[in-house]
Amino acid sequence: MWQERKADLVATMKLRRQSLAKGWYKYSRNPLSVLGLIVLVLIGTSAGLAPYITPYPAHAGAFTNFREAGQPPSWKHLFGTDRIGRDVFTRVIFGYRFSLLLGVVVLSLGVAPGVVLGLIAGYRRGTWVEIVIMRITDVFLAVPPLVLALAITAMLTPNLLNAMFAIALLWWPWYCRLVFAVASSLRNQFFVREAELCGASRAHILFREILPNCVAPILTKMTLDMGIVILLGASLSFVGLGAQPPTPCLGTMVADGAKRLPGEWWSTIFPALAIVLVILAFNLVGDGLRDVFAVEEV
Amino acid sequence: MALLEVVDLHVGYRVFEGYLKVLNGVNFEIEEQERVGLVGETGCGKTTLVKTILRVLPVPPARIQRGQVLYHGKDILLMSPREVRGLRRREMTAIFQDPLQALNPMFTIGTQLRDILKDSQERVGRGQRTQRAITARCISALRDTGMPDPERIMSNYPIQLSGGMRQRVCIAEALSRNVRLLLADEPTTNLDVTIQDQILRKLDQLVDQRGASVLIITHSMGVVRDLTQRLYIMYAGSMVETGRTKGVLASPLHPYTQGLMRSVPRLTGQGISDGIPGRIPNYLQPPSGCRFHPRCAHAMPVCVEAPPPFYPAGDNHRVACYLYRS
Amino acid sequence: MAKFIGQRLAQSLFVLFGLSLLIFFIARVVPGDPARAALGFLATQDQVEKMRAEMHLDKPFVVQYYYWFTGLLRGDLGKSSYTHRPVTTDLGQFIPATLELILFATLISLTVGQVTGVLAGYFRNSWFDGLSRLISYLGIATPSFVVAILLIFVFSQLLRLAPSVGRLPIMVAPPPTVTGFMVLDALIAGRVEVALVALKHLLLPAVSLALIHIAQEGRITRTSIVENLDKDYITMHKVHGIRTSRLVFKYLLRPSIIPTVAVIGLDFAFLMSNAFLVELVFMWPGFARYAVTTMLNKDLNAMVAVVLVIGVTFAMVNLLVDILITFLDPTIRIQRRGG
Amino acid sequence: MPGDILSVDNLRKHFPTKEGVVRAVDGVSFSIAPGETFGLVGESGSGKTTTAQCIIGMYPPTSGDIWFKGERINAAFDRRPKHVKGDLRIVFQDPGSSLNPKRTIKQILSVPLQVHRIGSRRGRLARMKALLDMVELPADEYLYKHPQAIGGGERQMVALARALATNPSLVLLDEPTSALDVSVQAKIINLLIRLQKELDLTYLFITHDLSLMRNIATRVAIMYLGKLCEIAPTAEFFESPVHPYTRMLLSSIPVVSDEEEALKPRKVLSTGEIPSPVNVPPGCGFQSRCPEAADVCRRVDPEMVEVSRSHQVRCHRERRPDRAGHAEASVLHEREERLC
Amino acid sequence: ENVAVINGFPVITADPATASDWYDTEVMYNLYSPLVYPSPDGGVRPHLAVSWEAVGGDLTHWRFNLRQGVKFHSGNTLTAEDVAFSMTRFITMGRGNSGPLGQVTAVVVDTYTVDFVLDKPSAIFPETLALFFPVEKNLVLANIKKPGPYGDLGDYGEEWLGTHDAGTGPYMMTSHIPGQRLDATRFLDYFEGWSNEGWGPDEVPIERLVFIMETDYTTLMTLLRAGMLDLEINGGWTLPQLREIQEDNRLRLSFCWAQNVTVWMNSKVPPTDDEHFRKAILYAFDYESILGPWAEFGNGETGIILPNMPGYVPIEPQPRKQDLERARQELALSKYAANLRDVKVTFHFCGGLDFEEEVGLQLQADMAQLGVRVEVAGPPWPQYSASCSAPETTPNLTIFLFAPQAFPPHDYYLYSMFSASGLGWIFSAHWYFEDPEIAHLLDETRAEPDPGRRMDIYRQLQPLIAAHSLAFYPYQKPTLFAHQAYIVGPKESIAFVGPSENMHNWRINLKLKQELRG
Ligand SMILES: Nc1ncnc2c1ncn2[C@@H]1O[C@H](COP(=O)(O)OP(=O)(O)OP(=O)(O)O)[C@@H](O)[C@H]1O
Ligand SMILES: Nc1ncnc2c1ncn2[C@@H]1O[C@H](COP(=O)(O)OP(=O)(O)OP(=O)(O)O)[C@@H](O)[C@H]1O
Ligand SMILES: [Mg+2]
Ligand SMILES: [Mg+2]
Repeated sequence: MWQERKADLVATMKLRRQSLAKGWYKYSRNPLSVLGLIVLVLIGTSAGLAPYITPYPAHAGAFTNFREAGQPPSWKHLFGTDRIGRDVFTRVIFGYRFSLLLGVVVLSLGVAPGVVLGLIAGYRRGTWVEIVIMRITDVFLAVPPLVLALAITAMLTPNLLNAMFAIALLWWPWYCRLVFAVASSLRNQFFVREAELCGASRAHILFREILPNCVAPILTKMTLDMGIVILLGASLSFVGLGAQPPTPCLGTMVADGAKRLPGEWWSTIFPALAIVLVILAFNLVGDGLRDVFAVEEV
Repeated sequence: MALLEVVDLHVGYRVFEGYLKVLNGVNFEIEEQERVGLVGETGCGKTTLVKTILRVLPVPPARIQRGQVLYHGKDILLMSPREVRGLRRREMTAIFQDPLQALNPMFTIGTQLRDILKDSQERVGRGQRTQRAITARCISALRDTGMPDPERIMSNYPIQLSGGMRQRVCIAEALSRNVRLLLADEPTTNLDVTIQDQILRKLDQLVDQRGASVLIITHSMGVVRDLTQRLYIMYAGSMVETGRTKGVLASPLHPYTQGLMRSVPRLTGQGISDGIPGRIPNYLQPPSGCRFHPRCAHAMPVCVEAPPPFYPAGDNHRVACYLYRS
Repeated sequence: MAKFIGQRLAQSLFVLFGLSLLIFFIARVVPGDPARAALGFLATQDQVEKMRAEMHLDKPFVVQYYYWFTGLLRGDLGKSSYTHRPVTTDLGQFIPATLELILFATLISLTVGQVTGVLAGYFRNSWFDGLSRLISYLGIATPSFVVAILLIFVFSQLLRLAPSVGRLPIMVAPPPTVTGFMVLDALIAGRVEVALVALKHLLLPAVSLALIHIAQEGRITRTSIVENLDKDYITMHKVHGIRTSRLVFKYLLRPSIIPTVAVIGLDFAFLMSNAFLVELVFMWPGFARYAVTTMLNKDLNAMVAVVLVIGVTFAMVNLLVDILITFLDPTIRIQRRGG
Repeated sequence: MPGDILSVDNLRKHFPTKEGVVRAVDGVSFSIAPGETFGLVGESGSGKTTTAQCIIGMYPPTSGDIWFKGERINAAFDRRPKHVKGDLRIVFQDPGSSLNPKRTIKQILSVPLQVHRIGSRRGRLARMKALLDMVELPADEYLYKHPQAIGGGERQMVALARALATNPSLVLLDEPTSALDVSVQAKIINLLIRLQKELDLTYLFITHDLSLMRNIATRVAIMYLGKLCEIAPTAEFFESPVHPYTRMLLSSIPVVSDEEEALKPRKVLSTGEIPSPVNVPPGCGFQSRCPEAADVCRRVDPEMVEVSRSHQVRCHRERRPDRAGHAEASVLHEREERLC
Repeated sequence: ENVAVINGFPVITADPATASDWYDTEVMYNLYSPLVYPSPDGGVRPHLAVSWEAVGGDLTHWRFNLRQGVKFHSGNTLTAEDVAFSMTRFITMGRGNSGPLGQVTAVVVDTYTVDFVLDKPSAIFPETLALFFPVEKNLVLANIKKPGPYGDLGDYGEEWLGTHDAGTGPYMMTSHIPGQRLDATRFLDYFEGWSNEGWGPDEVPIERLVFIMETDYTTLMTLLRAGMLDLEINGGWTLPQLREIQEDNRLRLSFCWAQNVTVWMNSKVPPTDDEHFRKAILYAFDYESILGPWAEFGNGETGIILPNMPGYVPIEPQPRKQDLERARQELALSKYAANLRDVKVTFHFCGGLDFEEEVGLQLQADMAQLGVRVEVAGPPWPQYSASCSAPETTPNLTIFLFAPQAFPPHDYYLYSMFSASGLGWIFSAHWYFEDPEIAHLLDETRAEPDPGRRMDIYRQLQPLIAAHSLAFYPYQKPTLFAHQAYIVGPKESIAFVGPSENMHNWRINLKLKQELRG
């Protein structure tokens, strides 16, 4: 008996390992995606270890040094210093923390409700449940997210938390719609029908039969969305509605430095490129994931 | 000289997992005004073969490793795009399996038909008269296929037609010009028997009128028996047996053909055999030698070594099996 | 078709109604005092109280909404507490500038995106395909405000090639407003040189807006061309000996263009939100800049109007796109005709 | 009949759509005795699947009754008692979409076991292996595979194993082999026949392939445009088809041998296509394609009549006493030949 | 070309009854004339009114004699009717700068005499009228839009006045696109005339004014460099920009008046409710560091009122210097000494303003040395100002730049900021009104008709207020007018928003312009 269960476990693990290996194989076929992943890992770890690897960790917090303000890039300050004398390189690395945190928090708050609502609406398509959920979704989707995010954050006290809150509030409808589309097409698939006919519970059908089929698009969208959320966060802080000083925040740094163009170009160009890099990396990884999942569908 | 002769054709696909060796030394020929059937199960490479002949194989992922496709003795695979286009306009054409996929959903039947005639070399002249002449020819081509009310159909879009109607349109497109060779890739697989019956009868008639040769590709033994004089049986990328249709069906020689024939449900109702054990091989690592040997009850050591050539078995009947070596 | 449009319009109305409720609600629940903001510096508490009564801020949410809604039915969106003008007047002044910008950007992104997409798709895996892929990756990853700043830095500050602010140089008197589009108005007034100058001013902001969309549209078109190239019907067209030019520009392009058209609506939404930032960077005296200002000032009436205008535009664009697709795609047309 | 395992009485299923009401099933009655293989044949769109889906409870019928083992089961699945759900199972046509591509075969097979509380947690694994053995798949290997990783025929076998997991007594087979090659089909058909014997199963077998039907069914019903045309025991059905549509079908079948050719009725040229089930014209549904449609056929829809015991047919011609039986078949053929 | 392009920030309203903003005031002084005109000594001198007196002894009844022959831009003559109408309109609409006036009833005595009756006595009433700009009665009445909130008077002409003017000022509005641009031309019949006395031979009046509204200083710099901008009067330049302007011989930088950077300390919420804690902040702040780079442009010296205003008294610490030792001592005395770790000081600045942010960051760094956490935030203006409407919502520290923008400026700096009738927002974000002596003295300033003695009271007040450490004053931010060298002015510089930007006070040297710009 025990032997049998062990064999079962081993086989299951082996299957899982195999599909992971296969996924990675497909992913690794695209060198750009691999590059994106490497960049992302680099950004992630350096953001995580920022206090230990940056040259002037103090510059991320309460610090001023007007004597060294506005210095051009040099070996001492790779990306130069800003108007208060802080090391731009250090602040860019710390700035990634904010961006990544924003992305992770927004998506983890936004995705779950969106997915659940989308599943329910998709499965119960044609009933009042679907109508209520999808009309509410429509309302949220009726204006571009940045506009609503601006409107909301403009009214709240600007800080990291409120920016996250505002964006998260806007994010679920996208997942709701995505999952709705998948779920309502899967609803008539025979394997769902079969589970119903067999007497399986709603929860089983929603979360065991339909949800696994939504995972691929959700994951892909999530990686691509990380880029979009980071962009949105950067945009909000560019307008001055993001994290508050002295928190290093890429959008704020760009906005701040832009006032000093073309003279102190380094204080805006480097943070701007940093934003581009992280979004690019997420896009590349997202495309890689899409490849992985797309081939599987065939 | 045969109208079309395929010699030792090897074609594969490069995919994520590796290289799929699909066509494995295909040899076959079609004579002038001959009707040839090609029967094989799903995935044995029938469509690949047709696309190779027509030079429309997507390259990459596909790759033509070696072999020749001789049309009147000239290798199609070596022709310039211009020559190929000329060939397609005048000499050979095709009908594909899925009539919905084969018609462009964005344009009316009339537009598509007319453009084929406009671009074919059979020009009548220029100007308004030509337009009207072309339209008239389109309508008559549709009517030839047994299409009711062809004038109306001309302004319809593919989705407005039923499966049978679409297939008639495909036939009209293929036979609107006077071609010498028609490659029909499973023209009736998705249709009901009654409709299939109508369409095959019509196709038969039209090909007869034009004196063209036909290659009919199908899963169905019954269809080839009705329509063709000669038959090829294909398995996993190569031809395993050929001969006069009735002869092959009545007394199949290759173990695969025999298994297949036993699996076909008969109207006589004597029950069905157990089919053929196993399934079609994986093209990534196909079995060496005769690709059928892992499923074959008569497999011998020699089968593993090299693919068998065709051995004659009397009365035009040839089999690629070492059982018939002597 | 008429029925379809009617349905869609009704649906949009419903959504817009929900949207106005949502904005109103959000604006009410968050703290802040629009009356105070409206009055300015030296106002006394009494004056503020009076203003609050005038703005119905002392009433419950539902009553406020009722006032606003009945006003809307009369075509009255209320008064902006920031500019002290009727919101409709403000909108009338600012929208054309933004529209000009967005339309020009759309024009650029559609043409450039389409052409590169078609070429990259048809010559897939060529160097051109690789190059356009690389550029499109960069384009998608670069926020438009970053593009804007980079463009200003390079073209207007380093190279001094293009102006970086506004719609016209200060010393040039704007032509009389007819369409609200500077270029058109200048042409109508017969001042060609002004039109050219206005166009020059339009260029950088429009390009910064368009870049990301060029990338996106190019990519979608490419994908869809590649997808269609593999379709049986394209193979069939080849088999039937259709000329290459006809094959590409008629039989391939038409089905491939539909996905691009389908995303125009969504694209437009992003274009609008990007316009918010680009207008700030280029000091474009447009709607988006007005919107940001009113939002920051908690100018309730203006804010609701701004969001609604965007909602309406978005809905209209989507409707237009749907009609366009119906026009382009007979499959959908036939289905809708049945309905 | 009291002994029947399933009986369907005047079943109708109409779908309201944009274009109009689709009369997918329009008054179908039949019953199946235990141990039978009841074959339902018809061209595509004739309503076979809809009939099966009403029986299985995917949607409630518009009207009519369905009796299963003496129990009236008109409601849709969500209102049916659980034992019925276990006792009445279905295998769908498309092996691609009937198995969830994201779940392993083990997970797929465990659903009915869990839902119907069959076996202990431990025992289930053994039970699943037994099921796979039953459908002749090597259990240890297949249990841990995803459906995409196996062939079409094997998928259909897994679907069958899943259907059998709850020990049903009636299994609806909706074209279980039409997407498969003949060599694979042969295997599955044999498997079905074997399992029927072993497990005392009753089948409702849906197909459009008459030759296949000849080899598996005990009784055959022909469906056309939502209505049954003819029901007869298999042998009688093939030996003496009565309905003009049946004969048209039979004569259109491509066959592979001369013996079969001899069994086919004389050629009835097939014309026209099955009309759309929306706004069905009055009279007999087949009237538009029937080579000898009379005036009455265009006005009145015929009723089902018995030609002989257990052989029923729905054709006006059978009403006229002077033209019963095969006598008039030749007349038809003559006329047919004159037409050609 | 005889044009001056002037940058003012968005003019929100051009109606004198609703204008309140700094930028509005700048424009007002060009289009309209106030009843009395600010003078450099902090008082007012005759302008539209030639003389005035309090009637009766209680300072509630004031009589003004108007200048005769003053022409409106329409060509009509200004009369008491117009002034009375304007005052009634100002008070009825109750917006803009009308707050400090209270309830005023205007009575026409004769064609050139008008009486104002106040609801409470005020000795400084005449001075407050430096922000009262009469409009032409008939013109406004002719352009009323009905319906409006004022019954028969509709909208009181507000909408029309947004894009037209009805004034007597040196320039006449020719067009106004709110938020974008305001054009004006010289009014030849301006009652003060356009004599060239005191100006150089080539310096002629400016014919046309273009007010543009641009907040981005990168852009402004580009425009200035290119000669497309003649005068910038808000002075939001960055240091490198200021240096560039200084070095360019075609440009000039003139100092006009200062704004004092004030950091209010909220005396009602912990930990700044403790006076010692406030003092600690005062000493902890590193004034030199923040001033360092600005020293060449500004002035470290600043206090409750501006140093260049008459009656200025320096306040502690002097010289303004960081003294961490002293700060530590004060901190030890405060009731939060035991648990400094739990203390959190909030510092708000108006979002987007660099100087203010830098002060916050500097303070943050300084206080960190004492183990006190400072949270810096820069909400946008509306939230920023709204949070100061109640003591509980007011942050510990609020930084604000006070430029003298109400008149008289002493009253603005002292009375409106430190009297209990405080307005409930940014002016008194310290929330301290307990000291009876201060309250008494403040009331006295408004009851003292003699300007000299009033000034004495002002001097007396400053150390008293400073003793409570309600604010610290990091530095004085100079308002630097950047302009083309060929734009000359202002002839008369007054520490008050408006008169310095009155372009009647400026001239253009066309010859020089020709030379410098070609
Ligand atoms: N574009 C392609 N890329 C990769 N593999 C392909 C491609 N086209 C076909 N194949 C593979 O080649 C093999 C033969 O395919 P082909 O379509 O020629 O078979 P077929 O005999 O026509 O089958 P069917 O009866 O299903 O039409 C299959 O195993 C298929 O997986
Ligand atoms: N849910 C539905 N809504 C509308 N029409 C439907 C629906 N389901 C089936 N139909 C229609 O009912 C008719 C009968 O369909 P059904 O699937 O039962 O036919 P079938 O005999 O199983 O055909 P096939 O051989 O193609 O499987 C068809 O015309 C179909 O279009
Ligand atoms: Mg094929
Ligand atoms: Mg079916």
